[in-house]
Amino acid sequence: MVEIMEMMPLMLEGMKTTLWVFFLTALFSIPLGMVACTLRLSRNRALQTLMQAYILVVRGTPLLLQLIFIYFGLPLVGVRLDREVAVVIAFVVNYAAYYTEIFRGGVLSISLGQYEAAKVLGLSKFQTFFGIVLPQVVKRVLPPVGNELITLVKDTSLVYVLGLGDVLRAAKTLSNKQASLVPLFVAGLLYLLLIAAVTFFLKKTENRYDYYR
Amino acid sequence: MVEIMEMMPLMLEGMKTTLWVFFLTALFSIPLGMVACTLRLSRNRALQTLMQAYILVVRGTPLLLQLIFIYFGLPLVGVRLDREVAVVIAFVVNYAAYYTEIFRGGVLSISLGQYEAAKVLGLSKFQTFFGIVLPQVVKRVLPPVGNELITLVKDTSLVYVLGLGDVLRAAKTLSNKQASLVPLFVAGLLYLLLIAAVTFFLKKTENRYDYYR
Amino acid sequence: GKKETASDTWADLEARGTVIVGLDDTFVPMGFKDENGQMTGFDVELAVEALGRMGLEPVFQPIDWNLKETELSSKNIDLIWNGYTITEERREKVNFTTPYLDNQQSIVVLAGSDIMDKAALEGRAVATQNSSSALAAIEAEGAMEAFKDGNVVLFDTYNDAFMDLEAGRVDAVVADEILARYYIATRGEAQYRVLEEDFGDEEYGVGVRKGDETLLEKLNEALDAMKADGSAAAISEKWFGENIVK
Amino acid sequence: MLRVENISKSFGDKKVLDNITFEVEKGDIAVVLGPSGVGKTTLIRCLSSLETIDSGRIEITERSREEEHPVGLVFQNFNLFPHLSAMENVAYPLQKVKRLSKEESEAKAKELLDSLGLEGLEGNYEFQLSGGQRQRVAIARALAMDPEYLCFDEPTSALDSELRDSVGETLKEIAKRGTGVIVITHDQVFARSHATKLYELGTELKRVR
Amino acid sequence: MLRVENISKSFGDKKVLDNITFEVEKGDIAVVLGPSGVGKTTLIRCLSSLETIDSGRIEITERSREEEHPVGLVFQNFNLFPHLSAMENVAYPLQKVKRLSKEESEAKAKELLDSLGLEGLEGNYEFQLSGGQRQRVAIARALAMDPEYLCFDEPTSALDSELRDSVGETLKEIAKRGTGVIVITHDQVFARSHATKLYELGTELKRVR
Ligand SMILES: Nc1ncnc2c1ncn2[C@@H]1O[C@H](COP(=O)(O)OP(=O)(O)OP(=O)(O)O)[C@@H](O)[C@H]1O
Ligand SMILES: Nc1ncnc2c1ncn2[C@@H]1O[C@H](COP(=O)(O)OP(=O)(O)OP(=O)(O)O)[C@@H](O)[C@H]1O
Ligand SMILES: [Mg+2]
Ligand SMILES: [Mg+2]
Repeated sequence: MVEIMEMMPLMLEGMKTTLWVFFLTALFSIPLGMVACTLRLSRNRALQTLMQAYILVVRGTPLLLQLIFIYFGLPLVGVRLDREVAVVIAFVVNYAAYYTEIFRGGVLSISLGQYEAAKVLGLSKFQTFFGIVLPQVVKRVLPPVGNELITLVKDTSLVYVLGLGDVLRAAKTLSNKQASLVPLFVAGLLYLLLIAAVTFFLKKTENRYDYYR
Repeated sequence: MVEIMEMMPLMLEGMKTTLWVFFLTALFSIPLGMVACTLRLSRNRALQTLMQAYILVVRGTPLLLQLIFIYFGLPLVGVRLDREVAVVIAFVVNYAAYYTEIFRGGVLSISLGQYEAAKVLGLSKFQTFFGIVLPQVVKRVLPPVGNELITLVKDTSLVYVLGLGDVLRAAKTLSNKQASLVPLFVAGLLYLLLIAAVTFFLKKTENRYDYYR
Repeated sequence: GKKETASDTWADLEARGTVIVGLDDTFVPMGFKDENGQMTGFDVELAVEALGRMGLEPVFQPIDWNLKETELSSKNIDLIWNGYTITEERREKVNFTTPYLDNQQSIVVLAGSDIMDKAALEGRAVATQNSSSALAAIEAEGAMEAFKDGNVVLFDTYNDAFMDLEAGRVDAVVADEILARYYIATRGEAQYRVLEEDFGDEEYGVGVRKGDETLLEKLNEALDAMKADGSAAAISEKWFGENIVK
Repeated sequence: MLRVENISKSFGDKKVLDNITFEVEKGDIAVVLGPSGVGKTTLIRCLSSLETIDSGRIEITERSREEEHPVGLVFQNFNLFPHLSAMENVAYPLQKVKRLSKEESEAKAKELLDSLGLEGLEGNYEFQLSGGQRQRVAIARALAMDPEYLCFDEPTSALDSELRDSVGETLKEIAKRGTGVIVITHDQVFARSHATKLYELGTELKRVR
Repeated sequence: MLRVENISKSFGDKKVLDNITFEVEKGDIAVVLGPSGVGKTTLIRCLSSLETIDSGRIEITERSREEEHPVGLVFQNFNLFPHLSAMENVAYPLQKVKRLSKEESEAKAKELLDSLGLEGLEGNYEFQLSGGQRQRVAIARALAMDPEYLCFDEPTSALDSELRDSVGETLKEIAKRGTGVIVITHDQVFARSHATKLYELGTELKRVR
């Protein structure tokens, strides 16, 4: 018990990093994913190809390397970013690609009749997407979106490559020092708590969309 | 160029590990996810709760810790597994939880009318699920399933905690040795190739399901 | 936990004829895989020689460095031999052989830097590897309060730390002398400067499971013999260009 | 005999069926008329166990076969399986439930589809069928299972008068072969010419003929 | 005037519309009869630009307003928005396209729904509506937009005779107010009593009256 109390300050310090990386990424990547999804599904051939390339490259390489590239690679062309900025950019660009695909799946599962009804009523593409399609898509994609949000919680630990200290790194440091696995399991518990909160929030949101079938 | 040629034997050695972990996990976790999804959606309250707990715990803790737990923790209760076996079990159990949620989203998006039609025709629950629901679900969930497959490709690098040498670890060794980032980018390229292949396969599968709307 | 189930496995090892040596196979130049996947490095050659003298064959098992003591106590490996720094905390879990190498925590700056001594690090960004003995040394001196933001910038590998130094985002890197030496030699001598002052000395030893007293004893004998007959020195010269074995 | 005794059904606090009683015998064609929204669809959904009733009982006596679902149903909105062709929509349940071989089931499906004027459309999927064609596939699919009782929810709403007559003939035929037929319709002509029993659903279910 | 000149449309190698020509003027009620599967739905989908025609042209002259979609459509299968209530289905497009305020749009929606016998069902979602109720919500939604031309694809298929008459009256009224109305139906009575122009679609489109 004493050991666990001792490790708390360092762990909580790490938790702060974990939390801000999580919230900022979730906040920006989901809307970006929606926008990218509309571009991916646009009629414009060039845009389609561009988005496919974006998705391939971003999903195709580890986030770890993307972090390294943005932080260590961009200075070679004169773009020098702060650690925190580099982290947020890399995470948002990365996660948006996954959300793009999830939303694409959702959008394609909406029946053609919905688009046709919107069209003959004179709704613009924009109005159709945000008023008719998206609300129905959100209901359908909540479970996979939940998967990505939860993966994100754990991926935040990748910030270590840019020298930021998150909760997992705090645990590893302590684990090395105490030559014990206990700190790692405490970190696991902290993740579990955070993810239980995310799961709870997702469940609430699902219930909120339960008013229609 | 010579440097790159030099690193290939070690890289390819690592690639072997990456590939078998990927294929075995994909092969077992997707069907397991389907089965778990039917249990998660069953009417039985106990089963529901059990599956929710499984999903919360498995998604709620890092795969890294699960690997450690299975390999180092289970021997304490007398179950001693080989490194390879521990890896496959941990990966399959972990990924199945994500697939469970994806399939759940897909199943819930199938209209009630489909179940009712199946029921009045006298189809059993089993026949309804595998003959009517699942084929329609698969079409809808391909994009998020793709996300997880691609995440899996990259997650294979976690096998390092059990001392297995995958392509990323090979790259790190070489990177330390040559004091250069080039090996890491070569590893990135190998991931990209593998994921391009997965993407291509997914695209083909999507096209195969394009025969109806 | 400190379970008293410690037992001597020497008889098993002898019967098997092999000893499993755990190491982080990305740790250049102590123990790592070469381009062909062969295990090599200073510690590896030392282990082959020492265990050979004991009539045993080493099997090199790569492990995650964070899990080394766990691997040892669950008997997946028999030795930790990989630039393993002797510390008091580790002594509680592991037995160490007599030290075979001295190591310093050197301070490396860019050649053109205005930092000439430790005192000049005040207010500057200083980086090192996470979980490293360099970090432990800095913490032991309580030096980090003086650094920029009152903290050390921690990287997963020294590679990243040195790259950040080159990018100019940190002003100094504190690193194992042995590693720094290797790194500087590989990246180009002229770029860097090593300060006269350092963050203290430490010693490398081989980690042996508590209870394996026979193995520890025999290993110490073999290492002493190698130091005496110059074969340890030969390996050192091959890897470091001079004899630094103590 | 399919006997319905005092059944009631509410959605929330809206009482849709209030104490309904009637019975259908094999060979009957029971037609239910009634204004839109009165509860006709709800009634036959109760008969085929798609809705749970709040009170009362539904009983089937003198079962001729032991089958899971003795009451078939053609849905008002068809509910075809979109991933199966017209042919497969009919043949798939035959294979799975009646355990017919692929060939047998497809022969039977083809025969039924042809008799409803769908020759040449066997390979079409739902999205490639017109409204009336979908309706006929749904009818064929239900007929194929040959249940003891079969409910039709406005089976001719999307059909022209010729097809309406032909569906009427079909219903007569299956009734003659011993099926109990229950039909919801807004088509007075159809009702008057085919019904052996005629009901009107309002606040209660009244037998008209 | 909505003028259709020599349009043709095929699905794959199946020619559905072959060289169709006709015109509808404002105030007309043009009724199209024809057997199931002949291409009626396809025809009006072409009119409202949901299908691209293979050849020929569709022209609208004397536009009274500049609007994106001058040809409205009530779908055979309704296509209600399931996440919006009956009221919102009608009010949402009014707000977005006609730029009415929330209050105005809801007042107008309520009025239309009431006139079609849907009072009390404003808050119901699609899954809580009967077949005929859905059909009427779809009609209300299309009427609300008040397009220059409005196509109805079997608008009374799920309605009882009383409601059929009331929808008939509604169509007459909007035609009188200057809308060009095109109606597909299988209901001969409806056709004969309301049509100002009567067509039969077979291998060609024939004007009957
Ligand atoms: N899930 C539900 N929740 C609330 N109300 C419902 C629900 N399902 C049906 N209703 C209501 O129950 C009533 C009866 O519906 P039902 O579908 O049985 O009518 P119907 O007689 O078949 O009408 P129609 O001829 O228009 O198809 C309707 O007023 C409808 O609004
Ligand atoms: N996407 C498609 N692919 C192939 N064939 C199609 C497609 N859509 C419609 N068809 C065919 O085109 C023909 C005309 O269809 P349409 O829906 O216009 O008929 P309809 O006259 O409205 O019939 P109903 O009265 O039954 O609704 C039908 O035979 C149908 O099978
Ligand atoms: Mg009904
Ligand atoms: Mg039609």
